[in-house]
Amino acid sequence: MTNEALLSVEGLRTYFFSRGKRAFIRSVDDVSLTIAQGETLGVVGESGSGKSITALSVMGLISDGPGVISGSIKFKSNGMERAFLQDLDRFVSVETTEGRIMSVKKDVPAWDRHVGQLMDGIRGRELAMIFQNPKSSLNPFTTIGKQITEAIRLHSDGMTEQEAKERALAWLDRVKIDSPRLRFDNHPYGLSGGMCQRVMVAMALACEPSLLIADEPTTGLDATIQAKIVDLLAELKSELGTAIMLISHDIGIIARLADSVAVMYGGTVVESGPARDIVTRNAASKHPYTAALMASIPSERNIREKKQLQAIEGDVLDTINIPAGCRFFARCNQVTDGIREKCERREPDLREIAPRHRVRCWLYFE
Amino acid sequence: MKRILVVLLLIVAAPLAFASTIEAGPRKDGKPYGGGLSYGEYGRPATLDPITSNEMISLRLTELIFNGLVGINEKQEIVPELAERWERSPDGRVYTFHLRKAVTWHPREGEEPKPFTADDVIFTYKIMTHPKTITPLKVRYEFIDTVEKLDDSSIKFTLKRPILNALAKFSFKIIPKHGPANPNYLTRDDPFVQNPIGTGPYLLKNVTAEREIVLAANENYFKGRPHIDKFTAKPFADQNIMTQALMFNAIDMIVLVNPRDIPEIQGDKRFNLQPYNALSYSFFGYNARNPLLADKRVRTAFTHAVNRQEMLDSFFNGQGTIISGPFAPGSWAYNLDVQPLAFDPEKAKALLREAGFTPGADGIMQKDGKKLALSLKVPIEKESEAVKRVVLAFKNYLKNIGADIRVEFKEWQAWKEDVFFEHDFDIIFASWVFDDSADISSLFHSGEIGPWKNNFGGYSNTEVDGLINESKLTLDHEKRRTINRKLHAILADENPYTFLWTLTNYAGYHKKVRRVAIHPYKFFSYADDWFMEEKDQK
Amino acid sequence: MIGLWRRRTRNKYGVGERPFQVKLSAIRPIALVLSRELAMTVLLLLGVSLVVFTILYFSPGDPFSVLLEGQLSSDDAQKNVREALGVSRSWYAQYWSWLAGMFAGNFGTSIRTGMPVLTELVRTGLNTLVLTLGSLLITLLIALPIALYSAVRGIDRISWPLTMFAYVISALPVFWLGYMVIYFFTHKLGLFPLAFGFASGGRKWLYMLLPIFVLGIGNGTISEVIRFLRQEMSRVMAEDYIRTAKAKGASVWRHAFKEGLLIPVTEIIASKIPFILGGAVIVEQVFNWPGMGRMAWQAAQDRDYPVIMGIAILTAVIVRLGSLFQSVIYVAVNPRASKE
Amino acid sequence: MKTYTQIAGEIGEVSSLPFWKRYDVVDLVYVGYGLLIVTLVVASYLLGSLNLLPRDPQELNLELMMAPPGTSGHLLGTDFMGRDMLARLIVGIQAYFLPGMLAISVALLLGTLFGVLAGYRGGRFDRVITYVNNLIDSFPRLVLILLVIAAFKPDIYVIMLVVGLTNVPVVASLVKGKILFLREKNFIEADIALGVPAGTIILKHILWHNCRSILIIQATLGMAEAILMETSLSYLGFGVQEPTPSWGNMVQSGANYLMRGSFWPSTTPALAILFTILGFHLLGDGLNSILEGRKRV
Repeated sequence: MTNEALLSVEGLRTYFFSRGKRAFIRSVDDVSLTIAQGETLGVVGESGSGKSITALSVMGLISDGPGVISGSIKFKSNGMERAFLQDLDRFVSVETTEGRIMSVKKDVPAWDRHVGQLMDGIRGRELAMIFQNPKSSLNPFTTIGKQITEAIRLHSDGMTEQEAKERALAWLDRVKIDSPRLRFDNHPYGLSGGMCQRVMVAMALACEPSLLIADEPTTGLDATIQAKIVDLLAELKSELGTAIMLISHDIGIIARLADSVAVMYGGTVVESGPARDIVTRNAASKHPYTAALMASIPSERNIREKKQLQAIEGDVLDTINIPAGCRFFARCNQVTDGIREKCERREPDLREIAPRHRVRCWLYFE
Repeated sequence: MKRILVVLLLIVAAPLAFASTIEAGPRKDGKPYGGGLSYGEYGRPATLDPITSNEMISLRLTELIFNGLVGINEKQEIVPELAERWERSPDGRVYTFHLRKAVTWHPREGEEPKPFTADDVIFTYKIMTHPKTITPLKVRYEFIDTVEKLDDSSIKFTLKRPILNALAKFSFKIIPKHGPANPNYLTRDDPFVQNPIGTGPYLLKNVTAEREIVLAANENYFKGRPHIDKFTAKPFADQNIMTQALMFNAIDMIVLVNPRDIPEIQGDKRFNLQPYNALSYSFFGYNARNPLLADKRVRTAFTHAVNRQEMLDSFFNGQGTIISGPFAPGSWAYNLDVQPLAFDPEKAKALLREAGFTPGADGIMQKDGKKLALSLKVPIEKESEAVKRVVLAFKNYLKNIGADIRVEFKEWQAWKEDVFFEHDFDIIFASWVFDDSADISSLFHSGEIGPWKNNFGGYSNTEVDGLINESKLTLDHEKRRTINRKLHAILADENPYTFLWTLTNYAGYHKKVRRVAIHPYKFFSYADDWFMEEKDQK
Repeated sequence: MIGLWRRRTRNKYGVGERPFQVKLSAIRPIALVLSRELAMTVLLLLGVSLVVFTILYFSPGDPFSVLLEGQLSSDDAQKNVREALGVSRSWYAQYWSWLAGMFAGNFGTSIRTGMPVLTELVRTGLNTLVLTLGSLLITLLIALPIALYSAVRGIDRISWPLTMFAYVISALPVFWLGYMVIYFFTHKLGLFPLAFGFASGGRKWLYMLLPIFVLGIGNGTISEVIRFLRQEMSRVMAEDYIRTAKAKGASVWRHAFKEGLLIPVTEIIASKIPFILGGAVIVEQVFNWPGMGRMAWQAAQDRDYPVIMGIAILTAVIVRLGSLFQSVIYVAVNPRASKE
Repeated sequence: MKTYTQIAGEIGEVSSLPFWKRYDVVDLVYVGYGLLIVTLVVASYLLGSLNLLPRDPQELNLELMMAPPGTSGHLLGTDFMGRDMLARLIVGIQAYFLPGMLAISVALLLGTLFGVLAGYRGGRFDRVITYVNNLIDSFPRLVLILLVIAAFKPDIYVIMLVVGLTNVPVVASLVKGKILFLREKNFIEADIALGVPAGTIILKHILWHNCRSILIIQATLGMAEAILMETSLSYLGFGVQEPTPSWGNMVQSGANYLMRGSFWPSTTPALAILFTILGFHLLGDGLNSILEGRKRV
């Protein structure tokens, strides 16, 4: 595992303007991540914690609607280096009067064009993504074969239709789709969710990207299939050495695949570090939220220790008016009187408490 | 297409003129040949033969294509046409016609022109009277008993009984023996009705994709080749557009100008407006079956209440004659001594009171609790605001004397059924078009009451019946005239209708067309004399 | 005329699954659809003819009275006509004989003109088809750009005025629009020749432009088309698979084309045809266009049933062809549709 | 200049908007205009039926026919019988008000009924209804109307009934489409599984929650169509008949004099039609995007 950062996200903020509330919904608020070549980063957190938005921001798919991004996303891969968010601010202007946001003007077409340029030659080539509910993510009007071939030909210049097809077939085979030649001419509707996801994987990996973003790849599939998909990902990962950004609320999967982990809560990262330090069974995970998460997954240990599973009390954070203090404060069960003051007032920053292991919690800072 | 009630009988004419002899070949009047004239028609003709056709449009066209045994000239005199001479037996029951020789039918493609003979006349008569032939003519020739061919160029008609002006009735058009596919009778699916051949000044050249009917001059027309090379009838669906077409030289002539367009065309130096009074009049007809209207005083009151002059002036620019009786003023039967009832609302009210009506609270006249409320049924006519105007004005006039009129527009067929079959109406507004303005027997004779008969109002008056019968029997023109004058007087006083007016028809045409003479309703009878100067011939 | 969404009853996503499907899957479904449409069409033609005939029969006025116009009419005269023509009085017998003729491919002859209905229909029908398709083309030419633009860019200073203009135009009574056009172009400017066929050769097409244009923009067509296309396009743009396309760096348009453009347009063509045929009745009269609409109108007034029936049948066939065309396209791009 | 993120950072307090500010201005303007038109329509309907008119719409004046606007107290001039245009315009709306309602309600009621039957019951119902719809679709509509008129009489209610009927298929297939969509998303099955009574499912969950915008749009479009159809018929002479005024027959009778340069008698009612229909269309658009919550930036 090389230490050279493939993707590094610094202080990423993705906000959506709510016309009704006349305020920003801060779906992603100051997120920093890095993924090294061939590394698998697991991003875990309950739904609404901003995992997927982070991923979409990286892919530059936050275009339509009032979504606006800032911070920096740097992508470095075989020679080329890109900063995805270079002066996107130009296309957005905000009106405020006495501390209220009146309106957000965003020149969507220009924004899109700009993002297009920034991502040119990256999307699909270096950076690929697979989504949740694969069935609707495939174009129902063309055969899966065509869709894969298209992806291949788009990014490997001078490849003939035939070669592309062969390669597509090879990939279909590789993602364990039985009798690929028959499937090749199927339309997505002919396939089960699991198969569709395999197709998506094939399509994403067909051009051997250096980073694959898998956004909840298993949600919406039934358990057995989930397992299969996970196996597949694991296998491909070891074969290809593609870096993967695996987004899931399922710690099991994360634990299974990830080299390092980022735990997200309320739009920001509360803990990050090597997987073994955080999500492995007997790792003493640091952040109360992570702890709670771990406690909430069924494992013999949990069962043994406290006869029943723990759910995390309290509700998901309201990302519009975020409290001044720690975001988890309201739900935290480890607040000590010593630090209650700080927890309530000031938000802790993400501090390294062990090599490559950062936590955002007053408990560990003195 | 203009919606009118037509009672087409045969043209009546003044006593006969002398046979003038005309021979074929170019005319001697030294007027130039050539040029083409296209005129606008209200829609397309259904058929182009003289037997089955029954609309004005076809009538006008057949006038150009066919000839009768006798014709009528501009002075309303009978002149020889296909027959050059004729004798009438003293008892007036036998007519012998000597046919013009060397008359030929329009040639069909690649055929030699066939000569016209007596057989054609007989053929025409047989076809006309055959039960399977549907034609308005049939009923008009029941007076003919037998037809007999003397030789190729002479033919003898024997009548069941002597009748007045019988000769005039022999102007029916002759069709060729070799014309129709079916030798016995003529139906509309016979090819002949769509591409007829006749002896007339013009022959049917073709019908274009736009259903324009193109006629070409008949080089060997027996009266001499007509001057104008080409006639084209162009069908229009919208009268406004037709007028615009004239204005922008898309057509050269409109056979009947819509009253509302008269000022526009009058104002334009390029055009002539030529009046011709059709033998027709408009009227409000009353349903005598309605007890309220059975009372003569009520009908008279209504007539008094209507200001005909005002309507004529403001709706038709005064282009017409107000009439007092059942004949068209153009006709010899019209009685000029009878004056139209004056516009006099007071008198009208007085009459109503006399008839036992009293003004109700709402100003509507009432008679023993019964309101004077009546329905006026009018056929729907596209863009016919002239009709609408008259009807609305009528409603208004009657309101002023306390009669409440409910105007009811109905689709043409439905209207006809209501009026002539169900007799379900109080008042109607309509026009009669005659060709024999003297024969009103079918309109007011009590014998004509019944389903689909013309006395729709159910008007019956023994005296009128008597006079009508009498005038039918008499053979003396003068005697009949006096009878008709009496008839006129009586009906003018009885007011079975409120007689309105005869409108002056106007043909509008480009000045380049010269020497235009127009027949009251056949229109093109004299078209072979029309011509254009070289410079105008395009 | 509101009827754009009407054909959108098939749903995009598959129901159930079909594990194995043979290659060249596109052919069979199309055949399937064709056969279904054909069966439906036959049934429809029967239905249409029956209904029209019944209405005709019960509407007052005798089809044969047209033959008796201008003659001293009398009840027995009318009876005689039927005897003469050998037409039975009972309507079902009449209908039956007509239907029998139809099966023999014989549309009968017009009562009024005696001409064979079929040839007349073909002649006028072609003119009307030119008018109809032409105006459809105009509609699309105007509506498509506006719709696409505002689907992508939303309402901005370019798309708004255009849309408003289209709305205004299409809110005008078509015949009045026609009069206005004639008044200004012909009467005032003298730009266009006035009546069909009068313009010699070269300028004929010039004349044909006017009615096609008027029919194309009049009677609420455009506003509706715009609205429909815009909605469809923006709906598709929000689909997941478009996001996928973006993610793999492919052209969004290529993926949005089929569902966002091709299908809606075919739907418009299919669903607009009957409505535009109706509009043709008016426009043909205003512009003196020798088409089927005028024929229909005349025939309806004369109760000339062979003609009306012929027209009804032809219209139905055209409408069916339209929807056939649409479903074939739909199935061609989306074979699953054939399973519903 | 600050970036929005900085701004957002500073802003703690959040304020909620009154609902009318939550939607796009354009939509609100549309709806506003639409409602204005509707109120005008209703108002003039009331004026007409209560007979509060500037002049008697039936009062003839043969001296003053086709007068341009403003002539001797006729604000909008006079028509071909010298009747006051303004008064007739106001009364004219009555030709469409109730009849239009009839057309719409027929279309909506039958349409939804058919649609629900087809979509919810499916199977045989579906087949029959599709057939009926196609049947209605394949008629030459104007000809049909003419025959119906002939059979009864040129009465606006009859016409509108036919118009309404001919629009049933549209609504039906819209509703059906929606239901199919819901089905395939398994919403309906879910309801059934939860034991929700069918009535509630259909009325509340399907029609109210998912079809209202469709129906509203159809209603507004229906009104627009009703007016245009009557106008077309008037041109052919089969619209509302004299002396009853309708915008259609006003345009028609005025148009006869258009070529003769008297511009207003047909233009005024034509404009009335234009603005009204525009109103209904925009109302439809606005309501649609508000109900569907379509976002614009």
